[in-house]
Amino acid sequence: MARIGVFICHCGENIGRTVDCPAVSAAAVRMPGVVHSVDYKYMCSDPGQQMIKKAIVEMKLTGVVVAACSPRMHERTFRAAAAEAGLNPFLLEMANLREHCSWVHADKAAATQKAIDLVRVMVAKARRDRALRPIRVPVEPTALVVGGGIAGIQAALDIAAGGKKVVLVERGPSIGGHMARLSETFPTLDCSQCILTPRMVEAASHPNITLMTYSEVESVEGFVGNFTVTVRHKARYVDPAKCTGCGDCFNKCPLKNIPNEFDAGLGMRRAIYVPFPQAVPNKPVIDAAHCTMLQKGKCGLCAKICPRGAIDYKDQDSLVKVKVGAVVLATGFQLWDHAAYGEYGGGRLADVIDGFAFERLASASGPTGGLIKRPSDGKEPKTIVFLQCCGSRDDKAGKKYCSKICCMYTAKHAMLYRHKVHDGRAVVFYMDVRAAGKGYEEFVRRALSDDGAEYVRGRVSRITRKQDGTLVVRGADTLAGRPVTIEADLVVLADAVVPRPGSEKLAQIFGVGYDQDGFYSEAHPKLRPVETAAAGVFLAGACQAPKDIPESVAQASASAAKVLGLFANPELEREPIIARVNRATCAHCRACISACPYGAAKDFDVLDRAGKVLRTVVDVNEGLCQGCGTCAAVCRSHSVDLDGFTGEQIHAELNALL
Amino acid sequence: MKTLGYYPGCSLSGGGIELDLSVRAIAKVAGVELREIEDWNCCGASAAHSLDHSLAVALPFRVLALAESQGLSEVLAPCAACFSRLKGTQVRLTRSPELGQRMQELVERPYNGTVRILNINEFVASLLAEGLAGKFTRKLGLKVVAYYGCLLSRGEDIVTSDDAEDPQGMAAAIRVAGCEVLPWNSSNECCGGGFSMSKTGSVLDLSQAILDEARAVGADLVVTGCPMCHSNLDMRQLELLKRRRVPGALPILYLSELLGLAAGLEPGALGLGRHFIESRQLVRGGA
Amino acid sequence: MKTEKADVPTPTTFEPRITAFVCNWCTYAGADLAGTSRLQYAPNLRIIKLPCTGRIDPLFVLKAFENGADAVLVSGCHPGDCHYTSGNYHARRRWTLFRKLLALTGIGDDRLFFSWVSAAEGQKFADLVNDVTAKVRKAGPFQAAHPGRKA
Amino acid sequence: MMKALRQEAAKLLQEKRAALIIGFAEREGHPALFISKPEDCERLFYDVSCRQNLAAYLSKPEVSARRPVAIVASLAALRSLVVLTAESQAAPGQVLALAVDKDAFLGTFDVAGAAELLRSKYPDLGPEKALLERVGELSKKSVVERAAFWAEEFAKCTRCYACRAACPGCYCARCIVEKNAPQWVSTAALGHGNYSWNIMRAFHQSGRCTLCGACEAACPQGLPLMVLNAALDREALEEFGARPGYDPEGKPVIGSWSAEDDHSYMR
Repeated sequence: MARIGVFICHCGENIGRTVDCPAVSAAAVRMPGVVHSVDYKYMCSDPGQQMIKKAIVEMKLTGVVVAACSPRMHERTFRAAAAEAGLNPFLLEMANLREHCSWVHADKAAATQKAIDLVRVMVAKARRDRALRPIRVPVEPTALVVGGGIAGIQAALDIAAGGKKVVLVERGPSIGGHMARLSETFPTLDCSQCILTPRMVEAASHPNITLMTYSEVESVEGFVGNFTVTVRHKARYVDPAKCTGCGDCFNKCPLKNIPNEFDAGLGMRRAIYVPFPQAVPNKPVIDAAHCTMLQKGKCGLCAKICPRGAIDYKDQDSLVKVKVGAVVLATGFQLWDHAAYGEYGGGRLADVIDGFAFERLASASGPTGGLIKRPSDGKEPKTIVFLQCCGSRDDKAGKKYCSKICCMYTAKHAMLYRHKVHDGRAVVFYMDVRAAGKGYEEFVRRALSDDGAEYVRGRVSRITRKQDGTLVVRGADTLAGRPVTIEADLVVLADAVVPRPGSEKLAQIFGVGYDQDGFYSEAHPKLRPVETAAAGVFLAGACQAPKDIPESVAQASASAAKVLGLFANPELEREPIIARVNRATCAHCRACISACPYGAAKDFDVLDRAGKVLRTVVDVNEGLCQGCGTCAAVCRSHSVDLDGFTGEQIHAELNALL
Repeated sequence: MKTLGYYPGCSLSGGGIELDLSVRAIAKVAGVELREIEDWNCCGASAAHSLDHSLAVALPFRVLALAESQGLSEVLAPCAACFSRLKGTQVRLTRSPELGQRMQELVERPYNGTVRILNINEFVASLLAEGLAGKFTRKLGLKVVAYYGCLLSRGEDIVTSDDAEDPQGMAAAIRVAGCEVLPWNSSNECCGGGFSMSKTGSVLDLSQAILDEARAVGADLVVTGCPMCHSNLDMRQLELLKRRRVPGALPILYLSELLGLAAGLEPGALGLGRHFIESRQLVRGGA
Repeated sequence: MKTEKADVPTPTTFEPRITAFVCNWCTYAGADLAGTSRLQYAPNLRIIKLPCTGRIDPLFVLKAFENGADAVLVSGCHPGDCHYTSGNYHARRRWTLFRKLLALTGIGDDRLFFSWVSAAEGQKFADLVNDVTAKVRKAGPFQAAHPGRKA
Repeated sequence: MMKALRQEAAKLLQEKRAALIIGFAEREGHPALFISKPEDCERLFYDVSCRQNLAAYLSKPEVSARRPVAIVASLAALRSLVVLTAESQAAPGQVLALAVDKDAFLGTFDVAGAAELLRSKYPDLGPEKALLERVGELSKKSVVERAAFWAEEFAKCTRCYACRAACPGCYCARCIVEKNAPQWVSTAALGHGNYSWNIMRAFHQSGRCTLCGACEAACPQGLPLMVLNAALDREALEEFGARPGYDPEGKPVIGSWSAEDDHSYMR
């Protein structure tokens, strides 16, 4: 006989204001199976929890319904309390009186009636709850980090430092990411490569880290603690085991004029190349799309030159499976393509460049050796217009959101420019200056006061090019309330930060959510900012939202802490919401096997004592089942049921709404 | 034979008659029939919308209702202002069902919103799709700047076939006509529009800037699709010449005229002789 | 309260009863977001929470109607967003056929609603509930004579 | 035709390629005939009035115990055989079909052969025109009229489950209607239980029904069950390109998906 206790929370006034909690309590006590009902100001408070625990013991409750906030908020809290009082935690249910009722309805009578209904439904469910035991699965203590930028490197180093193995997968030929492309970093103006390259080397040489560059994640199977990830090693055409990185090959390759992606197309590379001198691993790859040997079967110069015979034109992509227990996604960002803005030249004006191009111009190791020269004619620009919010905060042609890092790097660009070209004029168009960070506001102030950057509040309406190559920048100074026209030699657009191409596909592979712009969704915007809806998959860096370096590094370390926490136990407890098959009634039509997204439903032979197959039915693998219940719904005879959401429970819930 | 509804509007029977002549001529070459909407009325440009919003919608509404009742599913409005008024009304109607109800009562005609309205660029594109290019016989070899102005590039949901900030809708046609399209900065700068009479000084300044830029990039002529732009660049150019503010005459042609020339038609038949700035010398033996 | 004109029948206002089957990860969370955003919507909907729309057997819908619901709403994750990767795709296929069958036997699309509401779409959820409630209010009580109704 | 059928059946028994032949008897109603001796094959009969789908016997334990078995199979029954194979209900290599089409005997086929025959010779079997017209007429009515129509029809249902017994697709060890904890479908032969039963019977066949018509033929009350089956068949074809009974390794329509599936009705 069920003995259900109902605990109704006022949540201060959050519920009590629109729901008559004593009336709900009075109604609850008359519901079938309910032996105890009480309302209280704050059920989640310590006295509130004590009240529940005491009632469980004293009233010998067999089930509990807490009518309070969303179960997403406090179900764990209350289930833990129930467990402390000796009640199986899965015998406790929550009715959502706050998010689903008091906060969304103003009419007290209607809200109270709905609250009573919601409680009745959960009482009906709780009466049919069965004690469930958490499922324990072994954890493979190796982490996969996807993306070898600063976030991925940091996460890998931290996990490795914690004594666990890491596989670091990077799409490009070298780790380092965008940070390796930066000249100096705000707000300290320290050299980006100087602080990054030691980390890159450390990651490559750490005994716990396996580096897989020029590789991409192909597919994923399994679940938290037990992922099997298939990684595609793209053909490098250079055997890294033989290559010493001497550089003879890429110094001799006859194809000299391939725009180098690393230099934002401002510098050139060969068909066999390392993207930049400090690359890790410092071993070249052949760009098959450009290589004459691979395209037309002619040349072969690099193979002839290589003293170690490391060149292999027959190299092919290979697939490697790795077993990991957790995943950190750190796939980063790229800049939005301003070609969508016809008013800024539609991407056709050579001297209208993006922030990365300027970084490469300002970088001592860049294509100009750190001299600011404009791309069209190599002339040193005497006036540069910097334009913030290019594509950001524009929901028509661009992106709705603020890209967060542009205010700071634009101030940095203006400073770097003025440090290099003392008589140059740096004009910054801005909508607002958002410099919320340690030392950030001071940095922007310095750009203004010490380095003479001219800040104009307003938007640029049009950039045109005169016949002599001068760029005419027309815009508005909204503080002065008048149009402005500036003749500039170079324009730097602070293009919006957007996710990397393919990020949505990767999210689907890992079962991670993403927003309308393609940024990965965290499990909770405030309380679980590095986790995702997919258990065991964590986020680091700008793949989640625009972030600067310190934020990316902080999140990377946070995700590493999450991974190490997960790996701290050899086994993992999982919610026991899994499907079960009634072997006696299963007709083995195999619809559930076809439907199961996890391959958890499998054929199962029922044997007699002699080992002879009597019948074949379906069985569900507890480790693989994630509890979606799709199998239960396709089973015509209801021979599959889902623990925690059984047919009997749903039937009872529906009858409670009669 | 494809049939298009035709809305000439006032301009094409007055100051912009060259546009009417040349549009009809190239339609004929392409084998497209233009059927003039019977009993059409003024579209309301440029004054109605500054006087009375109901009137500004009611006038085009009646035109569209007539076209629909006459079985015309597509209507060409060569004048950019007419196009903007007709299509703008269509957009307003889709945004507000009540407006349609009100207009129906006012005009005493139903309109179900089925008419598709084409501007000159979209019309030319459809002629090219019908195989107009195959009928081009004359090699023009001219350097052209395409001038769109505002009404052929702007208006949310009105000019849907082109980019407001970087219009390209004429480029393909000009290239097919054997001409080079020069990149320039003034393709959708303002010509002064309706201030031609009231603020002639401003119009002269604006038109001059456009002509200067066209000359600077080395254009032989400016191609436009709008009678208002044409009048500001063509007629007002006389004044600029008189005041020696421009160094020489620069012909201004309608897109349809240029295509007519490419199709081998006589300049006079296309209306080239009616411009203020002589343009017949652009084709050999034309002048 | 008794009115003096007892012989004049007072028009009873019809309050639709709507049963919603929603998934835990998207629409339930979207409804939570509507709550945390304090969006007001009609109080006529009762949610039955399931892990995934893939769990919803058409029998649940029939039972809801049988038990007096004037309308049923099924809502889950957008395509591509299913927490279980494909439960919602399975559900979609099921509903495509089942709604056809119900329409043919007298339960039309003024009674049976489907939607995708993500965890981020609190506003959409509130709008949806209001819209469904308004539609069902307009459609009136689900006729007692329907064969799918408990007598 | 009959002669060829009888000879072939006798040969199968003689050559031990079949231990049991299931066919039709000549007498009134053409009930199923179970034959294990070659000489009894003379009693086999077939014409278009034989409405039973003999594939329905394949999942019965009494029959599966006497494999290999051969059935006299109309085109619809051939499709049923393919569906049952896809759903692991007919052991491949253990079932043969003596295929018949109206007044022609087509030969003996195993499952793969039957599927090949269907694909090559009868690639687009579907509801007959008259049946589609019935669906069309009903679809034209208003929702309220349709409800009234079915209220009247379903009211006649006595819940004898003859439709279920006749259907090769209804092979569950325990039908959902017999599950009583919880009892989703009321067993009383009354309004809502009758509605749920008939709706779920049709829905459980969606994407699987081969339109043999055995259910409607078996119904003593004359319920127009094929209208529901045909409507679902067309819908599954239009929406998912589903043609059940052509691929012995095909995935179930309900139990698979495509990213391109329509969801225009979802908001």
